[in-house]
Amino acid sequence: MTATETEERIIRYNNAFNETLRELLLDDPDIFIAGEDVGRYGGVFQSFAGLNAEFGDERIVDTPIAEQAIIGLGIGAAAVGLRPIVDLMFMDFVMVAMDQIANQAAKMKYMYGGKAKLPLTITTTGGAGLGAAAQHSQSLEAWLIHVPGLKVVYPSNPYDVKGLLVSCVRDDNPTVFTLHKKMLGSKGHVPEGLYEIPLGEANVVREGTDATVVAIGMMVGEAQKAAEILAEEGVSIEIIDPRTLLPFDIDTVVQSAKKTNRIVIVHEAVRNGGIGAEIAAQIQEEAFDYLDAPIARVAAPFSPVPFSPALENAYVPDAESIAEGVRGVLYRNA
Amino acid sequence: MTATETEERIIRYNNAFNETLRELLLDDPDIFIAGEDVGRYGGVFQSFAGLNAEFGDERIVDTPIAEQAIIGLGIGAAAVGLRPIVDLMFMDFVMVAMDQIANQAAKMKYMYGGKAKLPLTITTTGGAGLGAAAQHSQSLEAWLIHVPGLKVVYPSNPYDVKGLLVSCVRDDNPTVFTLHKKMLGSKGHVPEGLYEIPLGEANVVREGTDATVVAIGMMVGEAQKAAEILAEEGVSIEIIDPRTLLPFDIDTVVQSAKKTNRIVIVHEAVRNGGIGAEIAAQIQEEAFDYLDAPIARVAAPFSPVPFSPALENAYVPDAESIAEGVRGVLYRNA
Amino acid sequence: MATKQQSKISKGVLLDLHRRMVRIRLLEEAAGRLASEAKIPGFIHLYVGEEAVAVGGCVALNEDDQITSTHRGHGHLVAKGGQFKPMMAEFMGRSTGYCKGKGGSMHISDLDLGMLGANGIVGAGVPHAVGAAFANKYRKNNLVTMAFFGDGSTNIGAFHEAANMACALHLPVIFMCENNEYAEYTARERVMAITDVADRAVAYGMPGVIVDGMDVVAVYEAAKAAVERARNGDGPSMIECKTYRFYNHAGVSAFGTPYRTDEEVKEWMERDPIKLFEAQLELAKVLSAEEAQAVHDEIQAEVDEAIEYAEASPMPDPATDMLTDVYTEAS
Amino acid sequence: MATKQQSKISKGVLLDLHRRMVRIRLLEEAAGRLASEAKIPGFIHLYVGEEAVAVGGCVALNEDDQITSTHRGHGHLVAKGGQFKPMMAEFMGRSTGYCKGKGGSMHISDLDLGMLGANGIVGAGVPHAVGAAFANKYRKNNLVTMAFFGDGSTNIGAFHEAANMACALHLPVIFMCENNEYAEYTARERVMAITDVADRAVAYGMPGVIVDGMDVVAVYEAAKAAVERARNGDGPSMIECKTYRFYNHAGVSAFGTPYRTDEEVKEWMERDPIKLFEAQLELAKVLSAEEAQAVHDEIQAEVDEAIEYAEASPMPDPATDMLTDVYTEAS
Ligand SMILES: Cc1ncc(C[n+]2csc(CCOP(=O)(O)OP(=O)(O)O)c2C)c(N)n1
Ligand SMILES: Cc1ncc(C[n+]2csc(CCOP(=O)(O)OP(=O)(O)O)c2C)c(N)n1
Ligand SMILES: [Mg+2]
Ligand SMILES: [Mg+2]
Repeated sequence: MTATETEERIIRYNNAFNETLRELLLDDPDIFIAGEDVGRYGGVFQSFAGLNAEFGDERIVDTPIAEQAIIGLGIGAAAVGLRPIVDLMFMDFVMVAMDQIANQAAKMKYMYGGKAKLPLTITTTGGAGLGAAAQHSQSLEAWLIHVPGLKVVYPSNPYDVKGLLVSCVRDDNPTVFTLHKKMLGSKGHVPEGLYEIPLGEANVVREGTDATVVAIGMMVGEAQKAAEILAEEGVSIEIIDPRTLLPFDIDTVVQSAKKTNRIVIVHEAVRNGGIGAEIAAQIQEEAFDYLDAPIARVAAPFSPVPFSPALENAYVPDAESIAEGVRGVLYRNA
Repeated sequence: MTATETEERIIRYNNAFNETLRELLLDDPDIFIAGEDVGRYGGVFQSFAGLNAEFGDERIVDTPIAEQAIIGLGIGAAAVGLRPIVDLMFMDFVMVAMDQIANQAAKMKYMYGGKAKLPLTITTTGGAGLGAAAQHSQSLEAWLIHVPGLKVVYPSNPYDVKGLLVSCVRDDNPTVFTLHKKMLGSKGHVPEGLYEIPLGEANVVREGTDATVVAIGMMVGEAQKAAEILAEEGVSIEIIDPRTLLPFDIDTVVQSAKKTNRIVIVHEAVRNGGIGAEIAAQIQEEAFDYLDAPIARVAAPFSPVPFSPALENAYVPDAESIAEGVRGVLYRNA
Repeated sequence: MATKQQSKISKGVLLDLHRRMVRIRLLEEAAGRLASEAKIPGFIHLYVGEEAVAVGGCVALNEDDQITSTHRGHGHLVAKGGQFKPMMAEFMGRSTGYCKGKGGSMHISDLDLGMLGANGIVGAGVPHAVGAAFANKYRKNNLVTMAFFGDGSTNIGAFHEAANMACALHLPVIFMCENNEYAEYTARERVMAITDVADRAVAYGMPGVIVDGMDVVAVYEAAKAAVERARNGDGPSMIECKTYRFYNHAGVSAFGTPYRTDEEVKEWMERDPIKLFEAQLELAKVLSAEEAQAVHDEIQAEVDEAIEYAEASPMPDPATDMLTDVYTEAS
Repeated sequence: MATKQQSKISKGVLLDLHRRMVRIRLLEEAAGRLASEAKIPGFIHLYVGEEAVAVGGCVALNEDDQITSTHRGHGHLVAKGGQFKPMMAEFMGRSTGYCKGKGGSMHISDLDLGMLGANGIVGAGVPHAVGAAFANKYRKNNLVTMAFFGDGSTNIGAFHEAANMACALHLPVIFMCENNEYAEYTARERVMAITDVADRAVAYGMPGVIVDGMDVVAVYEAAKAAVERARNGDGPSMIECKTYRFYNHAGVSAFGTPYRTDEEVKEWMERDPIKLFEAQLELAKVLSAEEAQAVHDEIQAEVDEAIEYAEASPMPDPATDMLTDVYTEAS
């Protein structure tokens, strides 16, 4: 079911997450949630509010500050048949749990000859913009897409929050689901009830003819603003939201590239080694003869995320920097 | 001083590492080495052999199995003025220490407004080919180049082992130095005494005209073998060994691209999200009009490193797969 | 008891303990106010209620000894000698801050004062203390290092690895636990099956003691003993300070929360370490109520000055400041 | 003493304990031989000398209970019921191996037997045991989970986090430590300031006991008690087994190494858990020397068969097998 098929029901990105968890918990008794402060308190962003009261300490589990054990708890429980959802409060904390995520969860099935089935979902919050500084603002998706065995999604709106979360939780592989913490209050249409957005299917958010902007997470909204700015300049851009970062729907992007011949990729992480590099490399591999300009990347400068709003605002790409990137591939810069 | 300026002195890659450490320890009393089994035993690959006997337990420190504390030990000691070398036995273990490497060491200077100076060198061993399976064979350089604050090198021969290690240890920033464990016994010319290879300078290993192969670590040797195969087919390739992966010497690569117009990038890590993506993205940004074919990447298939030699041999790129990649960009495939 | 202890402690030290606690309290109250007025961006974790721990610990150190800190680091820096102006400026993200506005509250630090940095990652600072202690032993400079950390952080791997390594290498380090009974909004008993963090010392082979973290003299004396032990080459030790944060994990509200009762909060506020100590000092005729008030007034004036200074300070400039301090350039 | 204990244990169990130890020993000796002949690629970590730990632990479990393992996992799998043919085939990287040749010695496993996997990362398997135990409690299926791990692994964060979480959540898990006094080539006292790993149990709030890891009956009885405790919902416990690996960390050489003395190795070999137990069994008239020899012969024949099977088995085919088993396809 798609947005248009149902009457508009506008809720927040964060509430879509919470509602989806509740519906999933009601739907499947094998699902439990574990993480820091997710229980009694409902999570530091209240994303888990009310779940502990409704489902109890058995299914909504407060854990110690122990990210390796949190992921490991999910791995062990999944290996014997449950369908765990484990939470890393901030995406930056994947670093303290990277072994359990990338050496354990992701590789177990392969190392054990296919016997292990790990229906494990890792939820977390990424992105900058809240003055949370270098260790609470990162976007680390580029690390995750380099890990065979994982699936990785990044919803850019409330509708996708529900559809992607349902697909992640129902998938029989380890998945990483990232909420953008600055988008938690943003609103959008979300139907009641469970629905899936297939993993690995990009979404053409806006059709256009002059250039294609591939945007991730919060950058999708910025790209839409950029589209308005550019429209006034007579420039029509197509916007693609991959939604799933691994596996990546390169076909949809390449199709668009063959149509517009000009590509700008936008993400919040630093450019060097970012996911934009992989997308660019694949596009030029598959649409080389169609490109009328180098594929451009709009991303963060090569520094940790700065604290001061004066710096952070300039650090995170926005509509204007995206528009500038598009002007670049159109050779229209001032 | 370069290889040609001195009479040939042929030693092994692993011995070059060991000799360099010894010369550095004699040169600077602020240098100490800490890691698992590096002391009394001399390291699992004997890379640290004899150092504990010569310099004692104070300077060559056996640590518990505690990678977070090993890196943290180096960070704290560096922050107050020492010049630590800390060892992660296998590169795969960066995963258990990623927070200390990427959230702590790399960001400290920036977060603390420039006051922290961290002359910290992390040594490790990467790469496949020894039947060590999924958790002892990885090449994770792509994660590291995505981290502002780090410098990353990957020597492809004994001469570079010494020159790059000296530069890393003398650098005032956190550096990651990776030995390829399958190359430990390989031989090459290494002058006595300390010399530096500047970080961020690529090495044109072989000059050629038809295509450029950018190869990393052990792949440099494979590329050289591929060059011989291709020479017999009348194909002349230029081979560039970046040596330093962060900062990356893109200028040397772009120059070559403008000359040969065809590029193949080779690395051992899985292709998706690998360092080849970043190199490709930058080349097409800077040499777009010079490219006569899509930039090709030769890398590992998207699976964990398999154990069985039958699979592992096919998993790791080699001279033949590189040659095939070059034929591809020359549109000469069978 | 208080008087008995004080008899062993010079008047100068007693007044120092008092003054540093008041400095923390007044700075934190101001910071909290500014945060709720959105003049301080981001997250802010206040130290109010726990002053006796940082102060008792740091006064037991020499100026050139080092400390490591946590996400709740303001108190540690002030106790180690941190100045208000660069702190306030940092909280507000100004270029005149200790970190040039790049770190903010959660990364407040001054390496020149031996304060090796507040840290946004729970437990991550503890290994750094072990590293600094290693360097001190390596250089035989007779310095010691004190790691501050919370009860919740003792559940994470980095703490465990660091504590074991410090004991294995017999380093001059003091593990100073602020057990305020909560990790964010989760009570200790929900995430630990033990009551006393000090019970963890035996797992590493170091002594562990429990002190009343609201009694600055008790903390100071325990710290003194541990510091002496470390300086004498007798290795690490752990001190668990039973304390409490008056405000919530972040921000300045204290009451009406689901995770702890108002009664509990009020009970602990009854044991305000500054009020307790001022009563002791008056009783011991070391500091009268009037003199104490004068200290508060003087420090408040300094806080107000710091706020003016910070607000008048420029923001960093993206064009020139964004990409500096990422790397140390070769000199 | 031995006889006293055995009186409590049925003859069937005693013979089972013996048989499983011999199964491990003979498989390992063969694997070591094949490794030195380069017929087994990669690293190989043998369990020889430690058989009493895996066997005493696993015989105390029910068939459907789970265990987690380490880099030294052959013994654990055999003790849990692992078959020789798919094990040998896996060691040799054949497609008929337990892991289709994709995992090898360091990742040997059979989830169907409740052996959740050998692990190349020290300490990383312990959290998985906690997760399996959580699932057992969640499903009220009355199963328990046993985590095997070495002395050295108790110094790494994952172990600590998992042990604390298991106690905080009061899970049915048994922490089974194989303290063989070394981590690779580094002696325990160089990296730990404590002698007994069991001292770490108190840090989490669980009971910790020490047993002679060369006495399979002692291990079995301690494990029985801990398993019962876990099954009754009384939570986790830790058992430290004092044991020794006869060979080096990897491979099959035992003597002439710099990190331990030949005398020490010989002393421990004197206490070979199988020899000790066979002497007890003979004394107790449970198993005569001849009968014991018959068991060895029978098992040796099975080992030889497994080697033939493995050598006759095909290697995996890159074209068809490389990219399978990376993901579970939607069914
Ligand atoms: C690795 C990691 N996990 C989780 C967090 C989120 N977090 C910040 S403070 C905190 C609670 C810390 O509790 P404690 O150590 O007792 O210190 P306190 O806040 O009580 O002073 C948590 C969970 C974090 N910053 N880092
Ligand atoms: C995280 C990590 N660090 C280091 C290693 C290398 N390593 C493999 S086994 C081992 C020693 C383990 O010692 P112990 O836990 O006592 O087990 P034992 O080998 O004695 O059975 C080490 C250091 C590893 N595999 N993983
Ligand atoms: Mg606390
Ligand atoms: Mg051991």
